[in-house]
Amino acid sequence: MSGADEPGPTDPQTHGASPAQAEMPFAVVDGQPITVLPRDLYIPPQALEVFLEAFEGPLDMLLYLIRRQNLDILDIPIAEITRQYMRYIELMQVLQLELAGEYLVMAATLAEVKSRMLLPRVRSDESPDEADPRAELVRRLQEYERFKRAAEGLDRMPRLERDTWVAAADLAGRKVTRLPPQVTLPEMLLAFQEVLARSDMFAHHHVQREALSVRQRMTDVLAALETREFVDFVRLFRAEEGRLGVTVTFIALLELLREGLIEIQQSELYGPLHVRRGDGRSAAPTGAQDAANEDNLRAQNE
Amino acid sequence: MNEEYVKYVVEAALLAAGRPLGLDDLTGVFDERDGVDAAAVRAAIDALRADYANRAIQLIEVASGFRVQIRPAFAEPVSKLWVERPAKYSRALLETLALVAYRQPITRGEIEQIRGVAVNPHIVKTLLERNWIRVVGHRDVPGKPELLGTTREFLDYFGLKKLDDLPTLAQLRELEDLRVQLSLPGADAAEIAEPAGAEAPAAPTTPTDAAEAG
Amino acid sequence: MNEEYVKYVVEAALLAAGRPLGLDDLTGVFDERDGVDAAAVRAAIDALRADYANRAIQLIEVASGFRVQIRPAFAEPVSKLWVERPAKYSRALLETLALVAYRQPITRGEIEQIRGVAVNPHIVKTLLERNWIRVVGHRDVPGKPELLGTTREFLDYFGLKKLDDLPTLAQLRELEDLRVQLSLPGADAAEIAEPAGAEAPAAPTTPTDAAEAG
Repeated sequence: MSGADEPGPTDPQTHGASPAQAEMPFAVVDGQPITVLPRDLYIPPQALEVFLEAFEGPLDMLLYLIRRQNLDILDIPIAEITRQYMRYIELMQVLQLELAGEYLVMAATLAEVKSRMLLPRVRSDESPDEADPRAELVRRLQEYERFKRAAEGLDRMPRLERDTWVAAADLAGRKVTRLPPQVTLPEMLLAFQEVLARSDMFAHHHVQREALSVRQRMTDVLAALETREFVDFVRLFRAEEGRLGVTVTFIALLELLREGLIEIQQSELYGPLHVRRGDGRSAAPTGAQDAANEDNLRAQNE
Repeated sequence: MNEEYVKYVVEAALLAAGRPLGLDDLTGVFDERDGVDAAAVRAAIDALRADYANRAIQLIEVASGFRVQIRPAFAEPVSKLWVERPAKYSRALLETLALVAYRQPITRGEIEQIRGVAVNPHIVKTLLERNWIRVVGHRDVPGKPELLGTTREFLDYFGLKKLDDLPTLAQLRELEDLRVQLSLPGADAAEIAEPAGAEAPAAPTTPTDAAEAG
Repeated sequence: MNEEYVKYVVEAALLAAGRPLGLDDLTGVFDERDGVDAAAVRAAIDALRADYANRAIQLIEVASGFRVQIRPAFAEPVSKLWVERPAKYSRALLETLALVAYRQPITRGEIEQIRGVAVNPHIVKTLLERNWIRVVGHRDVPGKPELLGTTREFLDYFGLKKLDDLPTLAQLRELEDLRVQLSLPGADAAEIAEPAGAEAPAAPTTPTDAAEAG
């Protein structure tokens, strides 16, 4: 450090910012900062191409010209910026770079703003912005800069495969769980309706109400008689079900008896009844064929 | 180099790599100046192994190097992430189920008689596995055919309190009315019919389906 | 259910899935009888977060759910596992993406309006193929231009839970505000102009530098 007022050579911040309005050096040749492009090209054309292609359009280029000189975007010295902009355009043309039409449109816009700046300004208090010919250009530059910065922000965000990776562990012999299909009640009922329509049992069916509670009870009684042990007849009834429940159980027992699925024994007259699963000696149908016939018959009877 | 740092970087590398890593790969991850050698990496691996001792993951060595994997004992719950979308049940299955419900206790032979075609054993097996029907006894005829009935799960699944809540045959006769009454949801049918075979990653709605089923 | 068990199964599921998992996915992993609900899973997630506090991995929530990932601070060593450098995106692509993200739904024409140059069709195609943006509709003007918006994958990729988590967009300053500000000493350090000193030299140079600066 040589002194307080002499900025250190390693301090780029003070180095670049000291003469506020001076152009940033465009290049440094033999230690001499070059701020104005000489007429003769001193930079290899290829390097310049890369340089110029780095712009994302005329707004980006204008923004560069403004920022390079630490100018405030809201108070652009339009004449000077226009001059510099045109110099780049000429350069791009000399290099025969593919010059997008937008660059020329911007050149025309700048020329127009410049000429309007030369006219005496009428400032109205109501709409001061409209009075400044640069207003629209400034608005566009600001808007573009917002998204230019947003893009930079986006690029800085930690993203997969660059800053982070999904942590994963192997699952050897992974198997797929198969979910059982879903069924709705209407679907099943429609299926049943179709069976009924196909078989003739529907046509012969005369009874209004299918005693489904009896069928359920038949299943329940059979389940209760799982072993071939005798069960007390009365134990198959549940008093809390009331008269209807008792009747349903009784009918179910009669039906099971008729089908030979259970047998009822009474060891003495007026003695307690015992129920157990049938053992085949009852008057049961003697084959699937018969059983099916029986079913049809029953359907007719019900 | 801090041992903890080495351990955690080795762990991160193993989890990020998506392939088994050798000792070379793992030492190569560190800056040369850090002086982390194969011995240090090995120590880190041993430390990680100990860390994972009670966890659902484990660090193992396979032919091409080290990798972190799910402990086989935990494969079962984790596997549930891969769910196959259900196919729709066949008409034959639904008919069989309906016959068991309305005609129980009933034998296969009796079902065949009514339907006019043989009952596919798979169908009965599926219904038994689903716990919708059960064998409630045997008919006392030659061959002792099984008698089938519905279960409590069957009633629960279809939201019935008792079998009587099923429409009566008389009601079933007015099929057209039935369609309207039950407002047969076309949307439901479409959902069921959705392509099977898609795995869970593509089917994040699976838990919802399960919830609907309950 | 044992809290440790829930935690370790959740960890295993997150590591096995290879995709972010929602609370539904994670509760679905457990047996219904275990009675592990969303609250229990959330507690497990919090516990894992705490476990990972000093590690090189972290548990974060992104748009499609929870995932375990490498802590970006450890990207440097872990990235050495791959010989290929990660893809760098051009400024044009990032600017287009930023416009879609912050201004969605937006048409190509509107993007061109703000950027001042034609939108390269390749860029839009790349963004669509990466599944970061998608066509969300059409603007009701002549030509019915496509309206573009970002996707869930975009959020996942950038580790975001929702669009609101994007850094806030700089405010536009009014021309008139500035005239007032400029009359005050030190007023030129307003938000947009703030990094101006760093900005000027960094902006042009070479494309590589520009990308790195971003």
